[in-house]
Order: sequence, then structure tokens, then C-alpha cells
Amino acid sequence: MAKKTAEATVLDRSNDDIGEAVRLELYRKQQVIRQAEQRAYDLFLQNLVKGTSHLSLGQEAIAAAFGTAMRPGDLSFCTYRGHAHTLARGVSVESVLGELMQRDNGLMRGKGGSMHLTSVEHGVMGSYAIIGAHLPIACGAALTAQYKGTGDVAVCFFGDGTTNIGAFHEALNFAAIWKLPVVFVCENNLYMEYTAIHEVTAVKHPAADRAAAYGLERIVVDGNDADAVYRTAQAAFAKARAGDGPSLIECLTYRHSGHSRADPAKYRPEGELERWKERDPIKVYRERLKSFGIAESVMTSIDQEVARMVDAATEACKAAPMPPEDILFTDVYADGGWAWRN
Amino acid sequence: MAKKTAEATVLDRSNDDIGEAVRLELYRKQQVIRQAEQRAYDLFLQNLVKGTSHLSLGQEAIAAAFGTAMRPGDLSFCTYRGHAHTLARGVSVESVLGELMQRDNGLMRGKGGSMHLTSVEHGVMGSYAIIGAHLPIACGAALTAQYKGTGDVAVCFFGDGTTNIGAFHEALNFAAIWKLPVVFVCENNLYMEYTAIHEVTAVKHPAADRAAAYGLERIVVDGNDADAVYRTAQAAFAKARAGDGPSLIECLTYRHSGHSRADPAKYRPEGELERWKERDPIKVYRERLKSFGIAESVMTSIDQEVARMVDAATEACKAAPMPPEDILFTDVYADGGWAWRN
Amino acid sequence: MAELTYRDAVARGIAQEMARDDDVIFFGEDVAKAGGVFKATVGLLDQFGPIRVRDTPISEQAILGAAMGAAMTGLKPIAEIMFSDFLAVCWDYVANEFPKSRYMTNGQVKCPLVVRTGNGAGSRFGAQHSQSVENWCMMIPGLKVVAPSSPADVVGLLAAAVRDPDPVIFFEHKSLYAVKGEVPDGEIVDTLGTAKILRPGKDATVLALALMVPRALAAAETLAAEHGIEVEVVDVRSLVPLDMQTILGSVGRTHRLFTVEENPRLCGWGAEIVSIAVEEAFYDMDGPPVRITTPHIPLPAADALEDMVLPTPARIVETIRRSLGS
Amino acid sequence: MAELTYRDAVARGIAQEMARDDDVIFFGEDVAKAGGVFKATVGLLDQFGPIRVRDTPISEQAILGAAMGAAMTGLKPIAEIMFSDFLAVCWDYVANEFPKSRYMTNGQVKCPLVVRTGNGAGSRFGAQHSQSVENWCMMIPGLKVVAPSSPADVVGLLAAAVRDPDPVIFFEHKSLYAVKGEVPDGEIVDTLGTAKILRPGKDATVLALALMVPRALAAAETLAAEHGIEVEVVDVRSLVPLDMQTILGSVGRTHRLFTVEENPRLCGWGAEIVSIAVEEAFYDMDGPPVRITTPHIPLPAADALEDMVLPTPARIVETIRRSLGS
Ligand SMILES: Cc1ncc(C[n+]2csc(CCOP(=O)(O)OP(=O)(O)O)c2C)c(N)n1
Ligand SMILES: Cc1ncc(C[n+]2csc(CCOP(=O)(O)OP(=O)(O)O)c2C)c(N)n1
Ligand SMILES: [Mg+2]
Ligand SMILES: [Mg+2]
Repeated sequence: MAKKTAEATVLDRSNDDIGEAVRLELYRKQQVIRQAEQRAYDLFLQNLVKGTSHLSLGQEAIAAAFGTAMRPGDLSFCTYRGHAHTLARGVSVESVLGELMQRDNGLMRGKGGSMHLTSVEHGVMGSYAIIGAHLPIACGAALTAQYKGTGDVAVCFFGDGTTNIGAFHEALNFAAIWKLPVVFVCENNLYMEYTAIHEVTAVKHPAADRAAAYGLERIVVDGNDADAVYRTAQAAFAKARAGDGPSLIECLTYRHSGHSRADPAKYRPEGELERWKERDPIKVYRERLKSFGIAESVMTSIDQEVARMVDAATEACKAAPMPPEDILFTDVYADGGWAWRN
Repeated sequence: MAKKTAEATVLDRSNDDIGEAVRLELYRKQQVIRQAEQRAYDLFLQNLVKGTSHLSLGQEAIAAAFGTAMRPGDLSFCTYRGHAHTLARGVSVESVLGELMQRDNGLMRGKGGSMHLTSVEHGVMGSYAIIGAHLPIACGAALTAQYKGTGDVAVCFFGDGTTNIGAFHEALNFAAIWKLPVVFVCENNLYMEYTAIHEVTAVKHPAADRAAAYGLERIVVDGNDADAVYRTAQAAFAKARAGDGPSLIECLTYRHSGHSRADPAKYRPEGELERWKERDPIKVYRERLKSFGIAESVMTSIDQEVARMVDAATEACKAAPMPPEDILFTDVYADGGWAWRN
Repeated sequence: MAELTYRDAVARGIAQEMARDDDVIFFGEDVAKAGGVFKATVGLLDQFGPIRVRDTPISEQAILGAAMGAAMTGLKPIAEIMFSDFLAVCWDYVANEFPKSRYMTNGQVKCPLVVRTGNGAGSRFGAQHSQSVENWCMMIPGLKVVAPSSPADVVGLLAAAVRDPDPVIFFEHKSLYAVKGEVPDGEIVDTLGTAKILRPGKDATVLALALMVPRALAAAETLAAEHGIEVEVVDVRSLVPLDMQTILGSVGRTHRLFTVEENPRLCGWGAEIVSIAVEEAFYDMDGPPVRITTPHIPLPAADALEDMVLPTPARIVETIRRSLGS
Repeated sequence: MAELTYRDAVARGIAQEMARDDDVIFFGEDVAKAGGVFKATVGLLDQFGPIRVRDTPISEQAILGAAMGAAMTGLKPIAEIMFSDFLAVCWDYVANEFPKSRYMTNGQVKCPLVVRTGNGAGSRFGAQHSQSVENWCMMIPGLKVVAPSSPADVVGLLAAAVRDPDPVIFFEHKSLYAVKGEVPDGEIVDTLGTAKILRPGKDATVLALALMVPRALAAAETLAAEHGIEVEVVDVRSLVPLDMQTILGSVGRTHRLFTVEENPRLCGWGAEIVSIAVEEAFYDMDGPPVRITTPHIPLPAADALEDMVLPTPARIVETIRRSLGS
């Protein structure tokens, strides 16, 4: 761990539990998410993103940290607000933006849309748009890992509002009694869609204050600090891989944009956004890296490399055709087709 | 409160918070439930009880205590195991047995069956056979009471197994945030159908250990002690009527019979039933009354009066006709009929 | 007479009933302060206050369960389920609790409530936010099921639903929220269980619901103008109660029946009505009844794809033209 | 060849598949130690051990969600939902998750699982424990739906369901559990999507499913013996995939169609098949197709009442006799 010094400028990097290579990865992932999402927003303003979309601007540290802490074989279960978690597993920006733009180069060729990003080859087992549905599903993936003894972990991301739906409760108990290797990650961004979470929740910490109801440890972490999230993730993964069962982690964070593209977020009290922007996870992390003695130019070159990649992805998406009619009737069933009769 | 003396024979009754009249009522209600249910079992052996039925033998103290603590206007929401709670509100043994025997004199003339006992005139707003469904429904009844300012309380009975279903979680949070006058009563009889609750639950006390997840007080009470349950009920009712919101009460108890008429309950460890029978709530309560100086003959005459009533009810049911065909098509809709088209 | 959007008609209908009857309360996710995600309930919180208009947690079972308990005990709740697809997370209330309580209790328990929900495709939201699930509800004995196609019908049928003593599932079509229409001034109360002949015609009867109504009307124009075929367009409006008299009356005149359904193909309202019609009017029919539906697939998200699967005026025209052999 | 009950056929089918494939696991409420509330899974725990055969909490969403997650990642789960009515508390998985995941992900996600559930009336359990809800599932694109009527079909279709790469909802009829039938020795694997002509006949086609199959057969005997009417009885067996070739082939020979359904009247499989049949074979039919169903009401509990509402052989005989005008 970094030693706290009064100056906080020169640190013993070799002695740090995270290390420079991983830190740069954490930084890069946050940048990829930030820039890809900002681009998605711009494309929406140009009417090139169709349907709905839910950005994670301001919440990048969580996806980046978990994505970095996961190893191949670990499985991600995301929500409609899942661009970040999908990108964090290494899925290409082009295929994500392509799906948002409902083009043929999209991750699912436009059949799923922004709320259902899935890339099985990257371990992203789906993004789920019905609140709570994927918590039990993640338990099932963890059951396979346990049954087959793979040591893999299922990681399930969801919001504060999701803690009030029945499936949350069933999944937590189920995971606990079977000691499943699943990590439940609640991103508490203070709001469900437009309603503040504290107005509809009986406890202050919607996830952490309920951990005890499933015999689990109470864990609250600063979700805008990628290092803190990374360390928490590693501890939970170690527990899961050791056969000691699930964890429930509440990450405190804030979304900078509205709930979805349709939302100007007028329900937020004045100054709230500004206060949180001071704790913008990317800003915080850049300072952290500098305090560890990493040159500004290193970060700037990452920023630029990511910008070039996002630009190239954007161009590729703009040039990509619409999905063709013939995929309408494929993959309803495993035989590749949709026939329900002979 | 009764003063504890070494002899425990002479007590200062006048000083007791419950008092003799209420205690005799508690005793009588337990007897009514016990004898009516034993009769239901006998009638089942004679093939006169059709369908399924779920007895509360051994759990009578809870229904009796809540039924006694409730006042007119308060509303009961019961489960398939709801004979006891229905009888405890003063519904006649004949109409309950009639429904179990699926006769025309049944509470719902055979249309509902044993799992759906309902007597709106007695405040028994239904017995629900889908686990957990009635917890949110009881919230709604409490909402009406709150909205209309009636001071009435909704009381919702359910089992230990019910604490693991999603509706439990949603209802508890909902009741807590809206401070609804609803009292949730978990009768922990150690088993769901045939599976021991501890095998499928992440905490020791399936209800009480979760109260904190809804900002509620942890309450565990000896469910085989009618006085203890009565006092707990009164406190919860007072809280609800004062506008201070819901309570969740876990009553520890045991069912003497199988889960339903189909169940010989072979899954129970040897000696468990016998140990609990030593703490049979009626036996315990009879001793208690004696220790308060009430003559054995008083109880015996209650027993006999109840026995005569149950006998008479049985005869009336045996003599009652089957429900007539014409009620098949009544009361699907509020116009009295079932027409879904013109 | 004012021109109103379908969206604003929802708020007007609710407001009309809440103003009339103090027992009407309204709750759902983000419906109060934010006025609903479809902005269909804007202004109600200001008008009726935070006791009668309430935001809930994301707890659909609690929402519908509480609505039921309130309805049983004297209130007339209107509950919102944001997208009709989410009826799946609280289906027990819709399928097992609301519709059976009166019957099971031999008439003791009443359940006068309305569940409003955003139904249907066209917003490129994908397979879990675009379904037409009115047939899920039509299947269940004991429910009433309504799906208006115009702002005036929204107000009138919503008022009728609120006043109805039975549980009513009220399907608002998401792709109609922005549509405008004339709505008479003053109190409007329509009648459940009445279909409406929107366009008379002698050559065939075309039944449609919600978003399919304007499409059927457009098809009728084309059929008349380009093919000389005069179809009678009937807006079914209410699936339960079902106005079979109007439908069979029309078929008796036209001798041909077409249904235009947004829901996927199997077991929809079209199948039910066709089955009734053939059983009761077989010898009146000059040819097979034909269902025009969305194919039996989950809905794709992409605009290019979604536009290909719902019945369009062109597909309706083509199917009818071919079936009538012209 | 052994005589087996329908109940024991369930356990045999599961055991056959679990013995064959280590990836098959089985869980549900009270299914392991107690062998299920219908005693249909007795012995499996002993044979396959507590890792593969597991009791769950009362958490139907967790059961089906976990089954799905396990299926996506390489296992072949069989999950039990005790009574089919309880599909309502986990309907999101059946309606929105299982059937859409493959399509939405453009084929990336697979979902090879079986949900077994006790369906149907006859046990005097009342409105929330007696429903026939196979039509709830037939409506949903992406599912497969099976409902066997005999012990041999139970084994063969259950094996086919477990081996099928898609989600299959497997309806076991509670009133058939005690019924006995001959089951061939050795491994049995049947084929989904195949109807079976159980009795040939030239005068009318009678379609039936599950408990209605023996009733249709009994009616056929009476019709032949007492009225000289020879009906062809077809056990539909599988609603999705649906064997319309066998059904239309039969109608092409008999020119009349009757369906016998236990589910309530509206939007059942009968409506769907009638609608397909009239669209595709209208001119082959000598008279209107007729659906014989349970009336559109919640089910009453009392034996005296319940016996009056399900289609009986007598009602089937009477309806067919009258419709054929003899
Ligand atoms: C069952 C269900 N109910 C409601 C919705 C609509 N909805 C979509 S996102 C959302 C808010 C979720 O809040 P939270 O869990 O805090 O996640 P966040 O969006 O803040 O990331 C709601 C209510 C839904 N998709 N599914
Ligand atoms: C949703 C649902 N799942 C399963 C059942 C079947 N079932 C009926 S009673 C029961 C056990 C309930 O246990 P508990 O809550 O402890 O109540 P008890 O029967 O012990 O009083 C089960 C699983 C049901 N009725 N509803
Ligand atoms: Mg949130
Ligand atoms: Mg119990």
C-alpha cells in the first residue's frame, strides 16, 4: 500500500500492492469508457444512436476496476447501463457503438440494442434490462463454476434501485446458502430513474445495510476511487475462488448524465452534480497517478491513443450498413431458425 | 406482569397486565382451533375432507393471541394454513369445516376451498395460497387504513419459508418507507413443506435476522406462549396505530402434524416432535392458568363447551348439501356473472 | 373540443377521476415528481398532492399487491407498471390474485383497480421493452382488458376503467403517446366492452387494436383508392369484455374477416376472435379468415429491423388484396 | 416392457438423462430429500447425490434464474416449479429471459434447460393450484412446450426435452400421476414436435392434450359404439414445435375439427390451431371447427363443482354428436 506522506508526491511504488502496470490499465479502461460514452452521447445528438441508451459517465471507476481484477473465464452480468462493463472486458468500442447505432457491425448486429450488450467470447454473458433479473442468472453461472471446479467467478453489476426488487432478495439468499462464487456489485449512484433512492428505501445503504440479512459482510467502498474498488474486488474474488461464497459490495458513486438519453436530470438538487464532478473518478485517478510519480505525458498519450481508437470506431460505425432483413428470423431457436411448427 | 414466585401457585392476578378475562379468551380460542383442526383431521380420515388441508396443530397460541389482540376493523391476511387465524377472528367452526368438506354451508360455498378461507364480515380478508402474495396485499389494506385514518391495523401471517421469496422483501421495504400500519407475523415452525428452514436460509432467524434490512426492530417471541405473543402483538398494534409503521415479528413454534394432509412428516429427526409436544401451547397455557389460581373446572367446562360446538358443527356439515351447479358461474365479475363477451 | 396528445389524455383521464372521487389514488415508479418516464402523468402530483400521487420503489409486486389490498378495502387505486413487459415480474397478481379473489371468496372480496401500462413496439427498445402483451391478460378469466387507440378513447375508457368495479388492465401504446386528437371538453366516460366501427365497408371486416388501428385505416384508404376494395375497420378497443355483437354483425355484412395484431402470432386475440367467428358464423363466410400479425419472434431492437416486423399498411393492403383475389 | 405410473416415469426419465450426462443437474423445492410433493422424483437424491439433486428455498425466481445461468454456461439443468400456477411468480424468466436471450444476442447465448411443472385440475385444490397454463407458454416466442399424456411419453419426451438445445417447459398433469401404462425397457428418446394419432377415424378430427387425451379416447369409444361416429383422436403432445402436418393431414381426411382443452376458453391452443386450420384448410372443412374447453372462469375447489367444469367424455360426445348432426 502507498505510504501516506505529507507531501504525497514521492511514493515507494515498488511497495504498492497494485503497481504501475495495473494502475495504467485502470486509467486506460476508465478513459476508454469515458470517451466511448461521450461519443455515444454526441452521436445521439446527431440522431445516429437509436432507441434508448444509459451512460455511466462518472461511474467509470467501478467497471474499470472490476474489469481489471477479473481474469479470463470470469463472467460479467450487466444491466442496460452496461456499456462500461462490456468495454471493461475488452470488447471493442466499434462493436459497442455499432450496436447503439443499430448497425450491422454491432455486437449483436442490432438485434439486441444498447440494453443487451453481450459478448460471450469476452465473458460478457449479457446485459439485462428487466431490473433484478440477472442476479439469479449470475447465481446459475456461479453454480456451473462451482460444479465444474473451474475457480471462475460470476460478477453481477446493478444499481441501488435494484435492491428493492424481489429477485435481489432471492438471489442473495440463494448464493449465500450454496456458497456460490458470485460477486454482487451494487453501484449506488443515489438515484433509480428519476427518484432519489433514499425516498424509497428503508435503510441508508440499500445494499450494504442488507448484507447481514444474508449472513454477509457489510461492504461499502468509494466507487469513484478505482484503487479502492480494485482492492475490494480482489478480496471478494479471492473469497469466491477459495470456496467461501458470495460477496455483496456497495460502491458509492454518481452518474453525471441523466438516467437515459431522454432524461435531462432536472430532479437533482442544485450543486449536487458539481460537487460530485469535483470527485470525477478520472480526475481523481489522474492525480493519483501523478502523485505516484507517473509523468503527465504517459496519461496524455493514453488519452490520445484512446481518442484515436474511438474516432476510428465512430467512422467504422458510420460507414457500416444497417442489419439485413434475413437476420430477423435467425437464432430464435438453436437450429438457427424460428420455426415453431412444421 | 405476573410476579415470579418460587411456588408459582399463588399470583397477584389483579396486578397482571393481561388479566383473567383475556386469558380465558386466549385459552378458549386455542381450544377452538385445536378441536376444530383435530376434527378436520378425523374427517379427512373418513374421506369427508376433500382437496388439501394444512393444520396448525401445535401453533395455536399465535393465531389465538393475535386474534384476541385485534379489534374489530383490524384485518387478517392468512395463508393456506389459515383455519386457525380464521377461527381466531370468530368465524364459525361450521363454516370452516363446511368449506373443508366442500359443502354448500362452507364459508365460500366450496368455491375457494381450505386454502382460501375468507370472511370479510369478520375482517378475514382472505387466505392466500401462493407463497408471499399476501404480504404486499396486506400493505395495501394498511394503506387504506392510513389514508382514511381509521386506526385499523392489517395483520399478515406467514411461515418461515416465506421469508425467502421476493414478495417478502418488496412488502417489508414498502411498508417501512410508507410507515404503513401492518404487522407481519412469521410463524417459524422450522420447516417449509418438507425441508428444514435452516438448510435453505442464510441466517438463523429467517424473519428477525432480516428486520434490520428494513430499518425494523429485531423481534423473536416464544410462539408457544400465548401470553408472550399477546403482549408482542399489543406492542406492535400500538406502534402501528400511533403512525409509527410496521413490525416484523418472528414467533418460534412447531407444527405437530405434517405439512398437509398428504404428509406423514417422516423428515423430522427422532424425538423432535416429542420435545415440542412437551411444550404444547395448550398444555403450557392450562398450567399457566392453574398457576394463576384458575380452577381446573373452568378450563374443563370450556373444553366441553367447545367440544359440543365442534360436534354440532360436524353434524351440520355432514348434513349439508353439496354446492349447487348454478354458483359455478357467479361472482367472476362484480355484476355477479361471468360474461366476458356480448 | 381541444386537441390533445394521447400522452396528455392519460393525465387528463386520471385527473378527471381523481377530482371526482377522493378514493382514487395513483402510484408507480417515477410517476409523481417526474411525471412518469413517458411524461403521461405530469401535473398530477401538483394537483392532488403527495398522499394521493406517489412514487414507489422498484418493487412491482409491492405495487400491484398494494393496489389490490387498497382496492379490497375501499380505495380505487390506479397503479402504473412502466412497461407492459414488466408485468412478468408481478404476473402473480395479474394472473392469480386480482382475477380470482372475488370468485374464490364467493363474491366477498372486490378488486376495483386499474393497472396502466406502456405497451407495444416502435421505440427501438428491443425485446424486453417493446412487447404487446394484451393477450397475456386476455387469457386470464376475471380480468378486463382495454387498449385505446385515440386520445379521446384514452380519457373515456380510462374513466370507465376507474369506475369499473373489476380489475382492469389498461394498455397504453408507447408509439401513440405523441399522437394528437380531438377530445371533447368536460367529463368523458366511455363504456368498456364496446368496439367501434371507424370506417364502414362492404367487402371485408378488418379488426385492429391500438397502434394497429391507424395502420388499418391507412390500409383501408389505399385499398379503396387503388383496388376498389371497401373494408370495414373496427377498433376492438376492449378485449374483455369483448364486443362480439359488433364484430359478428360486421362479418355478417362483409362475409370476410381479417385481424391486424401487433402481438406475436400464437394465441393472440386474433386467434380467439377468429375461432369464435368461425364457430358462430362459418356459413356466413365467403373465405378463410386471415390473421395479420407480427411474426412469432422476439422483437429486434434496430429501427431497420423493427420496422420490418410489425404489420404495416402495405402488408395489410397486400394480404387483403391477395386474399380477396383482386 | 414394464408397467409404470406416470409419476414413476418422471423419475425414470430424469434418471435416464442424469445417468447419461453429468452436466444434467436437478433442483427445486422439496425435490431431493422428500422426493417431491407429488413423489415424482423419489430416489434421485440417493442415486445421484446431493450435488446434482438439490432442495432449494421457496424462491422461484432464483430457481429459474439459476437454471438459466447454469444452462448458459454449460450445464443442462432440470428445474421444478411445483405447481404450474407458480410460474406466475417467476414469469419474467419464462416470458422475458429464457426465450429472448439467444435472439437478442444474435445467437451467442444458449439456454438448454427444462422446467418441469405440475399442471392441471382434478385434485380439488382450487383456483391457484389447479390451472392449465400451457397456453401462457405457447404464446411466448422462443420457448418449447410439451405436455405428455402417458407414462411412455413422459419418459421419451422428458429425455427429448433434456437433450434439446432450447428452453422447454414440460407440463406434467397432476391428475395423471397415478395413471399406469406400459413403458418399453432401455433408453427411450422421443421427438418434440410430433403429434400422435391414437385412434384413426374418418368422421372428425379430435385434438386433445394431457388429461384430455384419455377423455377424448373415451368419448371416441362412445361415439363409435352408440352413434356410429368414427372420430380420429390426435394427442397433440407438443404445442411448440407444433405438428401441424399431422393435424392438417387428419383434417384433410375427416373434414371436421374439434379441440378438447382443459385451459380456460380464451386464447388457448385450440384457438391457435383452429385459426391456422381455417386459414389453411377452409375449403376442406365441411362445417365449423368447434372448441370444447373449460369455461372461462377461475376453477372452483369443491369436487362437486370442479367435476362440472372440465370437459368430460359425456360433454365431448354430446358436442360432437350435435355438431355432426347425428
Ligand atoms: C422490473 C423493472 N422495473 C422497472 C424498470 C424500469 N427501470 C429501468 S432502469 C430503472 C432504474 C434503476 O435504478 P438503479 O437500480 O439504481 O440503476 P441505475 O439506472 O441507477 O444504474 C428503472 C426503474 C425495469 N427496467 N425493470
Ligand atoms: C410461490 C409458491 N411456491 C411454492 C408453494 C408451495 N408451498 C406451499 S406451502 C409451502 C411451504 C411454506 O413454508 P412456510 O412459509 O414455512 O409455511 P408453513 O407451511 O410452514 O406454515 C410451499 C413451498 C406455493 N404455494 N407458492
Ligand atoms: Mg441508481
Ligand atoms: Mg414453516
